[in-house]
Amino acid sequence: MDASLISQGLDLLLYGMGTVFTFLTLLVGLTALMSRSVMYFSKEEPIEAEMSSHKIHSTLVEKRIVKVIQAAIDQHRGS
Amino acid sequence: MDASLISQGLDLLLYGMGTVFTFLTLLVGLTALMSRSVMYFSKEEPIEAEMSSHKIHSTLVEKRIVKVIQAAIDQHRGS
Amino acid sequence: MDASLISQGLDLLLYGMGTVFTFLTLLVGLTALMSRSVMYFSKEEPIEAEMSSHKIHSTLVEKRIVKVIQAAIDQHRGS
Amino acid sequence: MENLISLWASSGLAQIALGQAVMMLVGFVLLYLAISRGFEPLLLVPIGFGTVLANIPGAGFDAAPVYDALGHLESPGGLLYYIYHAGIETGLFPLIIFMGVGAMTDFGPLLANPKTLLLGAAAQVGIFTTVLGAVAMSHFGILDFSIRDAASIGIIGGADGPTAIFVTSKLSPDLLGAIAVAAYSYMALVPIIQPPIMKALTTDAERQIAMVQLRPVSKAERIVFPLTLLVLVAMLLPDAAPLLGMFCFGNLMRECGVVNRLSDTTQNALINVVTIFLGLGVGSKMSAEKFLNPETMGILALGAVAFCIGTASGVLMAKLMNLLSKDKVNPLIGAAGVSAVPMAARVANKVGLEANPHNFLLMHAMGPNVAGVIGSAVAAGVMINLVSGM
Amino acid sequence: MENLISLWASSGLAQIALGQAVMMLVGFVLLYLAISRGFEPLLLVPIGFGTVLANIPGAGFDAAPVYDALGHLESPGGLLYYIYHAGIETGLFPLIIFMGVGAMTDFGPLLANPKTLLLGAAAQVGIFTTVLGAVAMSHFGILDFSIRDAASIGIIGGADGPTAIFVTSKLSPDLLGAIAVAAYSYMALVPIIQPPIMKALTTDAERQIAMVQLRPVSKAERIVFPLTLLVLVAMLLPDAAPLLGMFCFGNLMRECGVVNRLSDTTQNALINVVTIFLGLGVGSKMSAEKFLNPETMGILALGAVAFCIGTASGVLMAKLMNLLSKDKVNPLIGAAGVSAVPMAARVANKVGLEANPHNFLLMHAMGPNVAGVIGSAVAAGVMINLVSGM
Amino acid sequence: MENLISLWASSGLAQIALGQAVMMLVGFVLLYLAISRGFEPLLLVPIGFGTVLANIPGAGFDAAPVYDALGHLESPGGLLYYIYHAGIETGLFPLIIFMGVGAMTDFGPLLANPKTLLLGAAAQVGIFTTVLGAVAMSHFGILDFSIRDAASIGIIGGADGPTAIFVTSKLSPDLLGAIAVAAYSYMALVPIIQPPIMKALTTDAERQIAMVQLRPVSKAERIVFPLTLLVLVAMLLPDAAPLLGMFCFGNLMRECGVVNRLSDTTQNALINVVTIFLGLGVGSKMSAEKFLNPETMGILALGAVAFCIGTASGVLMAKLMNLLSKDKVNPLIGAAGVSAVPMAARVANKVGLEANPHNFLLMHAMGPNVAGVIGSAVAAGVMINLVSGM
Ligand code: NA
Ligand code: NA
Ligand code: NA
Repeated sequence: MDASLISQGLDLLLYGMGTVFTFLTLLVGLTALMSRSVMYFSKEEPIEAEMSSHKIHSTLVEKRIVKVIQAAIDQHRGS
Repeated sequence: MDASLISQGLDLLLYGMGTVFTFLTLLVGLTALMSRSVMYFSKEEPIEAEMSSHKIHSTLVEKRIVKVIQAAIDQHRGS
Repeated sequence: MDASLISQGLDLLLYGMGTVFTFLTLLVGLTALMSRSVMYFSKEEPIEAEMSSHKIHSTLVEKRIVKVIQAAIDQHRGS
Repeated sequence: MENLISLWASSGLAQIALGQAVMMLVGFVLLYLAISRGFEPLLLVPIGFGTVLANIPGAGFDAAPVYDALGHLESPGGLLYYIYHAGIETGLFPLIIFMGVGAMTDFGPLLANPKTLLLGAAAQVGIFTTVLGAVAMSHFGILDFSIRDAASIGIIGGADGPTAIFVTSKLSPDLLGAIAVAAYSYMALVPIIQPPIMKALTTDAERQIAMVQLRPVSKAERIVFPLTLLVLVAMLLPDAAPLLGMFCFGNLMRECGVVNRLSDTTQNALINVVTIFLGLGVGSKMSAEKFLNPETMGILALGAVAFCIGTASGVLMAKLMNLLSKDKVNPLIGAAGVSAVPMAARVANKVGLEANPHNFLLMHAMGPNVAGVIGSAVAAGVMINLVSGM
Repeated sequence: MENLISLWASSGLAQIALGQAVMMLVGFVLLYLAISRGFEPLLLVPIGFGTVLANIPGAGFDAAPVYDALGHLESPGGLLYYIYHAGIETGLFPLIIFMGVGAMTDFGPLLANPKTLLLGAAAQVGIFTTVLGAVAMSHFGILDFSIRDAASIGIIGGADGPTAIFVTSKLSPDLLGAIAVAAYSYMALVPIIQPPIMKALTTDAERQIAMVQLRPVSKAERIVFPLTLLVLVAMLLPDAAPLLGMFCFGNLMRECGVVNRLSDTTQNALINVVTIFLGLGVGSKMSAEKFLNPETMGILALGAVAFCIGTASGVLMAKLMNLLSKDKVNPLIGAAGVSAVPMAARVANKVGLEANPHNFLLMHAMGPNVAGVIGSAVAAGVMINLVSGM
Repeated sequence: MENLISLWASSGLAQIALGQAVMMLVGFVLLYLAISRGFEPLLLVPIGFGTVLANIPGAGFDAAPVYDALGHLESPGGLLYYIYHAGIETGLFPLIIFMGVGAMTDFGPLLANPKTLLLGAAAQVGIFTTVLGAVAMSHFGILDFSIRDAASIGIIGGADGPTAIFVTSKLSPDLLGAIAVAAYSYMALVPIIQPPIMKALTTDAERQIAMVQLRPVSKAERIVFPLTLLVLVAMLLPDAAPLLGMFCFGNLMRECGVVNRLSDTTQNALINVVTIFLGLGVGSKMSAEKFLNPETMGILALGAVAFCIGTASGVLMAKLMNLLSKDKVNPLIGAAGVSAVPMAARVANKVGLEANPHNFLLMHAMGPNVAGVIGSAVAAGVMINLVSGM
């Protein structure tokens, strides 16, 4: 029973790492393939920046800020 | 049984549309009545703008922004 | 049975208020003790202001605002 | 070696049935439509992903929990199982979404012109004629729909996702996947489905009708309206009270001005969380045996018909109103009565601008548009009431 | 024709009982008080609306789900049924609210002047004398309250909504509607109930007492305090540990400075969502048979008495402390010991300013104010402990 | 008098067992580590507090609800009971957290350099050698671990909290407290555990290797990647599909750009709420009989070993890759393969800067870092699959 415990552990090590490596190696290949296909099909330019709505939000905020500032500066200039 | 299915469908159409029209026609009347009573009882001026807290929030933000700008401009003027 | 209801009420009043006062009196003592120990162990300066993330957030926002303003003023000065 | 066989035996490749593969493909198509074509992405991204997850062989997303004789949990259920049974089977998720939609709805344009409620009523004709179409198909042996199925299919014509899900989960849960997908897909297709019908049924002169500017609406009216609607529902059609009650509650929170923090959370965190889980839960009903059958094709076809009839009825009702009243309405706004908020109102506006570039119908179309939400919730209530008694 | 009869028979008008109509009216009155009079709207809007929904005849908001013999769901329960049983019967919602309240509470003023804790203790006299009043009413045959009922009624005097709901749902769930409504209504009435009592029990000179500015409190003290309180509760009164434990947890998240994102969500999305559902769930207990009876009038009367006695005890305790100590406290801040955060502290400040326009008591009153929250949670714990053993 | 005895008898002081006192102390130590030492506070604050709450004698935080013969609730369960059974035993909370983590994960660096996935694979060696260590301890009679226990302990080496909780709650729920605490503690200790190993296994020249700047990654790639990963998981290892499926779902919501409001809520309100309750629920498993035994010491020791081996394997794998390929990678980024996002990547960056102050490795290390998340989820899947069949 105890020997079987050790052998179970060895099995886990063997099949576990085997699966992990197989899986991630396949994923490396698939990802490379995917990237190439995507680039082939879409001529879209790459985007490095964050795509999250955070950006959109802060852009909006900034636009408003800039507008407010413009108004303030105009007033300041006028005065 | 199948004929009854058709007749059930017809019943649904008849009573269903009847209810929908009755209900919404009553709602038209009630809404008009409600609006008139509300206007009669409250002499409050009508408000077209958004009432959501969004507005309140952005007003607060804008007040803060304006204050910051004022400070910045004052400093700028002073320097 | 009814008399027992009254006596249960009296018991609640007696033991209840007793517990509340005992508990909060102990808490007064423990709090004072705690404050003294904390002050003894930490030489940290006391902080009166809000510690909430609100502050942090608004500081960040303000920093951004100030930067934007600086840029605006620079541009304004340059023009 | 035994372990290798066990790993292989439990792999997806070894277990996958053709139906599952096709359904995963259906899921990816939904994701494609949502992401690349912009089809109601807030719902179709979760539904599409849920479809893929539910059809992964051996992943158990849809598995029921197993308890031993003493009631202890032996193996937990899958995520989608819990979502479906806690949120959709009980009706909780559609009701919470309706509360959120209420909190996002501005009844101002409707209050300024209440007779546009009738346009929202007319557009529900699509619902009931489609029911008739479904039972006719069954009668002629083309497809096999019960009266409960037919009622659920009809509600697609309401162009209101949560209403469709609420009714279907009560009347024919097995059709939930197909009906939800049809409802949201057609809502997304409103800009394609509606304009030809609108143009075919109106003259150029009608499309150019300019409407008078809407009167301002007071805060008090906005507060009293959801309560008025609630009382009317309570007195006349309690079966519509769950949907419309929560809708009115959300709207009251929005308008009353004293619980803004509750209203904000309802419109944001709460409705977003429930939308994600509602979509995933609907996806869990997208199994091959429930989706890949001729009935689904029938549902899709009938749903499209429902939309078309609803659109036409709204337009024709507007023309009828013009015959009977001096205040002319532009019949294009009748098409917005199907709901599909705010897409249908935008379509009315766009078609109107094509006829007269200075005639902005958007705000006028918002009235029938939100009336359509009320109309289809009323239709849902009467359907649940009558069908339950049949 | 049959269908028309069925529709009519299931309509609200055909089914409504007088009690339901009256309760719907009660719901609208609560909404009116919340929206137009500003009575604790965050709770009374959902409670009022929940009251209306729960009393719509035939809408089934409060219906239990029906299962067939095999355990499959035949018909789902109503929204309010699920909310009540999942969130209120289990005590989860009041506890989560307490966590949120903890995350919103600033113990700074209390830490700067810990002896104000005694004012928070004194104000709980209102709770226990009201218990005595309730059992006396029962003894003299005026109304019929058990000791469990009496304990729940007394806790109204704690001026703390979630505590009252937590205790009542454990001790006498049938009174939940009346007690929650009384608790929140009186909390809203603090600015009307308290000032006359405060003025009657203090001289003008006392009301003018200026208090020394509070010392600054270090971050470390703020972090250690909730843990100190937790240990004391754990050692002395575990029955108060659910409420105070969650309260301390929320406060620790607020003050520790390393989990701000958790603290923010607790203070916003989480507490808002739970507030909505707590209110609706309380509304579901507002049925005619449970609310429209003489006991409710007794509860309202006793609740008002509890508030008055609590206010008076706080003020008198402050005067007693002045007799025994050199550091004088302004007795007005004793009234803030009933909790009703932050309303009672503002009232103390306002009455103080009337006596001396340069004497700002707000921060000084925040100490007893938050002490009152602790005090009533302790009272709740001892009540649950003693009553369970009776 | 009787009442006084009852109060005393039910007080914590009268009831406390030594084990509970020690466990409360353990809870305070966790709070100290989280707050003062910055050990993964988002999880360890709730876990520590939950530990204290669960061990308050007589407070019943962990009590099961009691129903009478008719199924009515006689006494409700404790807060932690409900949290544990609804959210952790079912696996829901870890899965929702994984969805949130997915929505926060930027796969850009990984997509720019996909072979760093192999570093994420190599670091999982720590998991499986630790399993072997645990069964060896059992074999030699030092401690008593079943194969299920050993698998759960190994997963600590995955440096991924929700994965560890998900696996342990499925395989050996009794070890949940110890394993979760070990996992999060070691994740916090990454800056102390890893650098010596990294330096011992690399030459100064290797640490100075500069890597070419990462290519920009298109939006389309970012959208297709989670779907690619999902298909691979579905086909090869459905047991990993719950974790990786939800992870991919979150990431798709983030990247697809059309459901930003869902993605925002997932990254904020939703994950925060679930994190709080997950932590409290884990704390509920921190009872003396389950934590205060030699096995816990074994778990802590084995967990540390797992971390060290994982770090070493990652570094060695990077060196092996350099032998076989022209594009040299800095072996320091191999250490980031254990996950512990983003701490391990920062450590790699810091150690790299010590060797060459102009060589910024942070973005390069993010690739293996997120690969480590995938790697340990795959390891979790294969573990659940194999162990269930043993
Ligand atoms: Na509609
Ligand atoms: Na109180
Ligand atoms: Na990992």
